[in-house]
Amino acid sequence: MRLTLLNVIVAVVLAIAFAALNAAYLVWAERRGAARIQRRPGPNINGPFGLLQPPLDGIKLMAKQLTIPGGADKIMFITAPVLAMFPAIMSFVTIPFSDTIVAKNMSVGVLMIFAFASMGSMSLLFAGWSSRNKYSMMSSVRAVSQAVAYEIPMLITTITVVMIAGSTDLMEIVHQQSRSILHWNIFPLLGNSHNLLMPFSFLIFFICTLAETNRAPFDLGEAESELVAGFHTEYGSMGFGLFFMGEYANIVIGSCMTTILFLGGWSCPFGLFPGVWWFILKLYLLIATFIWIRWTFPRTTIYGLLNLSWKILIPLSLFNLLFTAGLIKVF
Amino acid sequence: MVAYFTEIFTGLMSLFIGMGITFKEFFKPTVTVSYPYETLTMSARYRGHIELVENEEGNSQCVVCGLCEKACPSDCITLAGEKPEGGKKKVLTKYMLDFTKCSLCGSCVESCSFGAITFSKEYNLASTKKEDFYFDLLKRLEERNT
Amino acid sequence: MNSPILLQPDETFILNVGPQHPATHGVLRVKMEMNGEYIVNAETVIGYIHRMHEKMGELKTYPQFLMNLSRMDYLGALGYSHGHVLLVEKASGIVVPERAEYIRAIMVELNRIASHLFWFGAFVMDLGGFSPLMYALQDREHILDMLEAVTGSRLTYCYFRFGGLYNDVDDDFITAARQFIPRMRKSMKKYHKLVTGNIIFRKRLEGIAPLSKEMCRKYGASSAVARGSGINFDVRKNEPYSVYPEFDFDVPVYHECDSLARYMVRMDEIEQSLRIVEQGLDKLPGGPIMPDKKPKLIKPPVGDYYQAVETARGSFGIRLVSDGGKNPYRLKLRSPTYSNMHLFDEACRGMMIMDALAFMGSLDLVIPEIDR
Amino acid sequence: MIYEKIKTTLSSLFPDPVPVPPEEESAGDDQEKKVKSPPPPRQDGLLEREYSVHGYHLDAQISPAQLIAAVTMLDDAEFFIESITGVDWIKDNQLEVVYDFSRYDFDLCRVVIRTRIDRQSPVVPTITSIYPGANWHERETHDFFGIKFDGHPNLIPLLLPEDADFHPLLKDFKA
Repeated sequence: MRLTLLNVIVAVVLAIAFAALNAAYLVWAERRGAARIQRRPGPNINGPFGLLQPPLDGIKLMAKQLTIPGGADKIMFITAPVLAMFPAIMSFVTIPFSDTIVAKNMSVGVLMIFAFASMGSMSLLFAGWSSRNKYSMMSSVRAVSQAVAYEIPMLITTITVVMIAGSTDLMEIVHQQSRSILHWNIFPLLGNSHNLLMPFSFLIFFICTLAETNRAPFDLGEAESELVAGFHTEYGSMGFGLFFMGEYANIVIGSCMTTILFLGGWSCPFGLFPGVWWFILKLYLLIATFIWIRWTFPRTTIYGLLNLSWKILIPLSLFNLLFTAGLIKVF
Repeated sequence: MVAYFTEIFTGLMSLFIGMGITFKEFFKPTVTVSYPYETLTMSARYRGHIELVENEEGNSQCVVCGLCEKACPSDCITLAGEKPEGGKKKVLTKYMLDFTKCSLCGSCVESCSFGAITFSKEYNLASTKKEDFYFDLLKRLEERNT
Repeated sequence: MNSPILLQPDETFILNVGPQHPATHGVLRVKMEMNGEYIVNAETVIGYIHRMHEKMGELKTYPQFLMNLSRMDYLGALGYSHGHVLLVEKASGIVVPERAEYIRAIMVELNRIASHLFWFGAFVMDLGGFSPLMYALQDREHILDMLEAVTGSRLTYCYFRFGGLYNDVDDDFITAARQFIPRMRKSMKKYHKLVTGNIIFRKRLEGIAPLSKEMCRKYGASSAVARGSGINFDVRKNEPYSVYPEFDFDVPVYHECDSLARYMVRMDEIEQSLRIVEQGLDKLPGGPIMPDKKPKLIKPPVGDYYQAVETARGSFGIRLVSDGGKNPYRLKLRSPTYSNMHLFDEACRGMMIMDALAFMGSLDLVIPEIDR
Repeated sequence: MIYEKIKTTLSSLFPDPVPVPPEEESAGDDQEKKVKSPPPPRQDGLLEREYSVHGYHLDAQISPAQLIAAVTMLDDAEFFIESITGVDWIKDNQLEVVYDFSRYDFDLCRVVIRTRIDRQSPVVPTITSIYPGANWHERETHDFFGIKFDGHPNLIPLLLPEDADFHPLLKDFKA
């Protein structure tokens, strides 16, 4: 694929549009889903099924005044929300939705996405630090220790997959899994993974995605019953809006990665109608699970969270890595 | 080591059980009433603010004994009456309820031995003005009759 | 989890939790001296919604004060009214018909279930789980509907009268209550599966905020706070009043002393209250709900009277000093959460803030009841 | 029986009991008898009360100086503190501080300790060193009656606003 200027512009616009639309309508989906779980109707007044709610909320947020608390670090305070949204959008560039729908495939796609993902915690740190609010400050400290703790098992699990695929190219990883459902990386023995522990890898990766995106039950950064609203306590208007959209964009990225690494990307489980649909289906099923989990569980504690990572996830994922390496060597 | 793995396993199972419950709830019908669009009828004993009871002629049954005024813990009730010329009983001329102070305890209704006041079923009582809650019950009675 | 190494007296900062904070469920303020996430020292500041009920008690006549009691604790209002009417009846020698006492006990227990359900939901919400609150509110709604159909109000009931009740229960109520019991038992199973068994929930509460028996005694704690610390103390059993001796029920006691124990006590209490309601409906005698002979004006003889009752929040005591007039000379309300909350300052030292707030939730606070 | 035990312990505070005819005590229910000449304020001493009428068993009126000793006795007998409050006996020109104690076990015994002080200089010793839970109760009593608890670590308004200089439960308080 030749990179032309038009190509780039279209890709960027599409990525932003996709991220923004997703963020807006995932809020709607989350509210509807939560409502159904709690046996209420949820937003249902504005438009059919309340579908006009997200644009109206957006207009409301944009119409509000952006206040900066006195004594706050102005530059950092303004940068933080942008930084929350920007890496998420950038990551979309390299995600392959299907054989043809990809803005720019890179041979180091995995690396690029992780590089951008780790920028996300920076925005939390910036926001918490610059707000000049003790709650925000505590929240950002938590967010950083959380990010450090969960990037390790996440990366180790990714390395396991990369080892099986023998490539860091996302396209290549999907192609390897596309022969049949049994070749998906999540399934052990028959396909390419040969590894009984792959379902656990999937679980570890999924848990890490939850933690990386600061979703319940790991939403310690914004633990509303303790830290009021955490790092975005002092943000109003679109500053808050960007954080909110960034969170959902990150969920989409995380789910995309899970789909690509473990669920065979756009490949169809039964060989029928291959195409982007399958990717979208898997993606939204994962996102629905995110929402489902959030409205089921209470929040963990910060030390429970770190214990989970350092005592359970990291040893297990390391063991998994060694085991897989051994299996690859043997077979 | 065994304990370590059993804890992980039981922990995971407990999470799946929880998710199973919310999954089941997801498909159950909603239980809420979307309030301004649909409303419930209040139960027979519902206590709204008080109201005067009318007799056959459409007048109040009140004999202006003032017991409700005395029974009220918060001094919400002010009433006045006068004897009409030739009449034997006092007739109510003013019955004001200061609903801002009323706590709906029902002491006034209980104290009335003539059945002249009762609870209304009104509960949509939002307003931005305090004056809206000084009810002239006699006027409300007349309005009801016309 | 409580590492004393981290607690250096310097390098601390003050964190103002409240008066408007999501975890305090009302206007309660805790000034916490923090070292990172650890609490070095805490000072609870109360009184933001103090209304001086005790002075109102002196200024109003006995019947006029009836409705104040339900304003103390808006979640378990009937328990407080029960204490007040029992006290005045005892002081002025009014004999209550048996039916009225039974109905009172049923109502109080239903109210206790409603209160515990709300606490359950709010407590899990404190820990970050939102859906259990909604499920708990659905069950609570059934109770409120039943109580509304009988008493006329949903939250701040004014139902008990000196000598009896405001009005009798009807068959609809009895059918509704009978239907409610099995439904509630089914819901309890759901809650235990969804919340009690949940590993995240257990990890957050197990071993958190241990309160020793001695500490409970020094602060005068009651309700689940005492019973979760292995103290078998329930005024309904220890100091039987009303018709409670007629009922067969257990007092759940847990010896773990942690937040989970307090949670378990309250959950078990819901089941015990269901048993009481069930037995009450079975045994409900006929007859009047008000005594035949009742003094027109309530004027307890000169003296000093005390009555304790077990409300949803613990041992509620009410002291009346009468000078023989139609107003009380002095009316003291001993609210249980006042003593329970007092523990917090000492107990939360060295805890992490999230554990401390979970602990605060496990105390079952209702701020108007503390502030009176 | 804890009741007998605590009765003997508490009566040790009153080496020479005031000769009070017991019948009159139970009939008149102390303090005030309507009209006539107001009876003198109650003398210090230990009274047994009818539980079914009054709701408590023992009623000890002591002097402020004996307070610590009496409360220590109750602490040793594993009583918990129920509440502390005051009563304004304006006719006697006295303030009364009432301490309620009870026990956690089934051997029921409610003890009321009361002490009377002069209305002009209301000072009693604090019992926070024995019962830390008395802290808020004493602060509350200080708020409402202006009774000073000598030695209290933090005697600032608790329920009233922090700048409150009035004591609403005094009988001569006018809002």
